[in-house]
Amino acid sequence: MKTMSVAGAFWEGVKHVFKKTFTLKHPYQKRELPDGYRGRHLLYMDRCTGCGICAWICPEKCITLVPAAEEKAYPQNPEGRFPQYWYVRCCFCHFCTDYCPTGALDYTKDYDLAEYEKELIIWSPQRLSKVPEGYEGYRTKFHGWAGVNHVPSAREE
Amino acid sequence: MRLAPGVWVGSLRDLIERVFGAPPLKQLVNWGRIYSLWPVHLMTACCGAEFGAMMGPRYDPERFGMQAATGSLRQSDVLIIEGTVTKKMAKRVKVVWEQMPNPKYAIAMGDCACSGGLFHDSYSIVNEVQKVIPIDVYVPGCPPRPEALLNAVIKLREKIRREEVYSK
Amino acid sequence: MSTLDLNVGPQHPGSGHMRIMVRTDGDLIVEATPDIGYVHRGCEKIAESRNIIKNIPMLCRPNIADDSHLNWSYVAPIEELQGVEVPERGRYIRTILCEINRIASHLYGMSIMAGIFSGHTTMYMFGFGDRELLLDLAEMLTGARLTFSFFVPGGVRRDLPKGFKEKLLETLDHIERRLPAIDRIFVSNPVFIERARGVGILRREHAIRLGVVGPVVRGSGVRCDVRKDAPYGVYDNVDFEIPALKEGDSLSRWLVRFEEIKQSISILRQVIRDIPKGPIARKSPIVVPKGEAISRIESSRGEINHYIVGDGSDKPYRVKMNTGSFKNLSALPFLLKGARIGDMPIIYGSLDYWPVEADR
Amino acid sequence: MTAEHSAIELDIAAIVREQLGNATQVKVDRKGRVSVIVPREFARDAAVGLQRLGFDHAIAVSGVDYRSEKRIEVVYFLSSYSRDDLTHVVLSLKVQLDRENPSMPTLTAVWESVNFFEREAYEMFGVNFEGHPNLQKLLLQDNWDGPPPMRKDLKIPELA
Repeated sequence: MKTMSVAGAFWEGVKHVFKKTFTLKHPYQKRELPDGYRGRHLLYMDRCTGCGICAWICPEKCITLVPAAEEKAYPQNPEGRFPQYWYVRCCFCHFCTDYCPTGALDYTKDYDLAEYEKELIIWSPQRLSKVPEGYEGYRTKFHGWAGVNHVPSAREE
Repeated sequence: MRLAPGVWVGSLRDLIERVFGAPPLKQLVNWGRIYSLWPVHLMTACCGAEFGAMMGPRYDPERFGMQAATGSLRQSDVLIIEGTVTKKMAKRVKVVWEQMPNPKYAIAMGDCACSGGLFHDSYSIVNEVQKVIPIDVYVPGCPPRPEALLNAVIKLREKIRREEVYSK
Repeated sequence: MSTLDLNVGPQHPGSGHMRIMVRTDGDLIVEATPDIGYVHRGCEKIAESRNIIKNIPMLCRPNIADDSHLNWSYVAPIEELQGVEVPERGRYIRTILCEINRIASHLYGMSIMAGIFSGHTTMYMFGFGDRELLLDLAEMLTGARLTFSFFVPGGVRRDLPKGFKEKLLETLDHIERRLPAIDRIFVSNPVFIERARGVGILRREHAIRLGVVGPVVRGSGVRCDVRKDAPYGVYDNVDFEIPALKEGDSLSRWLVRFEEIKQSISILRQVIRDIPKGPIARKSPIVVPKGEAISRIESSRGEINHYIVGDGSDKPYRVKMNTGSFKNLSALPFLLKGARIGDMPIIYGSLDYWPVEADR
Repeated sequence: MTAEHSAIELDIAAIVREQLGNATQVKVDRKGRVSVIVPREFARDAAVGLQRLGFDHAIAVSGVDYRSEKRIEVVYFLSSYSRDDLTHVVLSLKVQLDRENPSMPTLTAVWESVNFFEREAYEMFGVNFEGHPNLQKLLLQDNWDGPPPMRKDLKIPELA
């Protein structure tokens, strides 16, 4: 009896030799991530008003509002201040995206942010506003819960 | 090292370093290092779950010669700091790092290891792990996806490929 | 009699780290003292300085293999204090995510137990492979693999995406087909049974006295589960059983977890069949009203409680997390006493101990 | 008190009131939640009485620092495995202590499961549990020299 079950266990392993491999050949073969995956952020600079609610709700103070080093003026953002992400702190909870009142932030499927130097992981507004490949506007499909939640009118901090 | 022309008085070690540091053999040695990166399983905090997933079947780093964590520090090459390093643990991380043989590399995995992350204002953690040990690659994410960690390993391999043989 | 003191850890190949100071006589353990706190990050203190929304990601991190249960346990007392009731669809979605998480967490624990503590690499690969499929489901629903931060006071953050139901049923079918294979290769494999049977016996009365929770106490013959005793979510609408075994050894604790996977599959099928239409969240203010509340949630490592005291501001006055692993810790010195050194990994692994959760 | 309270909570409240007399305040908060406030001297007696009633293990022990009221409250959350009709009840046994010098008799002799919880409360709030078998540091780093961290005295520093 015992021998039989040991043999059964072995057979179970041997069977997998003939099955389709589960392993992805990673750098060459990538898994398609679902829409709404919470990767790095995408900033629409023409929608951002610089209100700072994203920096207020961020649990780890990874967002700072910085003046954008850009010639072009944005009429909706008279002070010209945009969020800058320090990705070594970001936990990808995307509360900032859900709380953004003008929809200036969005999800992307980028997750590959590794660098040799820590300073390189600071993402300026310009870098954030670069649209990734194959992007098709995910946020429109996800009506965030913030739509039904209470967003403070005046910032408390 | 040379006193007079044609007379070598350096140690044998110097000679070996010169021979292996030169281009054709250097590439061979670095190639060997790239394909035998054995990690230490030092699960300092929760990112270890994703380290386990990376070692799992879908991503399988053995394709890069990265053997599943063996447990012995004395035969490991790369230390992956998997998450928060607390003050209580920092001392032990240093002990682990010192026990590893040269050449050795370190990857800081996750926000907490890089900068403190969600716990950056806590009373009991070390915010920047590079104050404890030198770090080669930083992987942000909370926790990073296994693919992101794998990409970091590939980045580390590129770094090793460019490196001098006896730099460490 | 001369004894020898051994330090096991804090760096050891097991999942996470803690130090166990073991006093041995030959290879018999005379006394074992766990030294924890290597992952103590001060969650409770930080929680007092951030508002309740900011606390959500942070208070889930202690156990990322079991993120959704901690999340629910944290938001439940806040909802109780605020008097906000979660809409029915929201509760159904929460239950779905929690049960997916429970299966994934048990598979994770099983793989770690097999691959690292008993040198059974095939089960490690099986468990992690099947777990990936469940994480794909969670990723589809919440947008993150492990750290969902998905439950907020008042409901959940997203509705079920298109095609989720079909994919869930497909994955459940797959997992159900895989369970006999896992059974053959690991749970009823004589190689494992020989190592785990009769090792680390925790009798019913000891389990009650030590106050252990979850699969550990159910493996000792106490048929208790918060999902039945004090139902939350939609657990009073679904039909399921609580597996319990009376042997109390390491093997029975794993058999209980294996049975729980089957029960979770059955719960998921019922929940996805009955899910009603409607809103997923209600409005809730960012404030913790004056008062105090404690939640009870059955996570995959046992009952967890969050005790929250509010003072009327947007930050909680006090958050106390009581996690399953911390409660099960009291069983570890008890079980190790009198065991052999060689059985230590099996006993430690059978508790499915998650050090980060215990240290907070 | 509303009709939705099942009888068992009211029963427990009545029995506790009877056993411990006027020194305690007993309240049924809602279904499944009963709270008992006892002074420090009666903590041990209350524990023994509750254990006899069927509350056989503690699910949590928490300290709370009420700084403005100058007291520290130690809350024992109790539940039962052995009595089926009590499994849905969480009874919170609150002991109120002086903030300057908090100290109370340990309850490890009554419930073994509070051992680690009491050690944690000792470390985090500085509550001295008299007669605890192993009252040592549990979670903090070896050379911690600040105040007990969960007290409101310790402020979290603002970082950039």
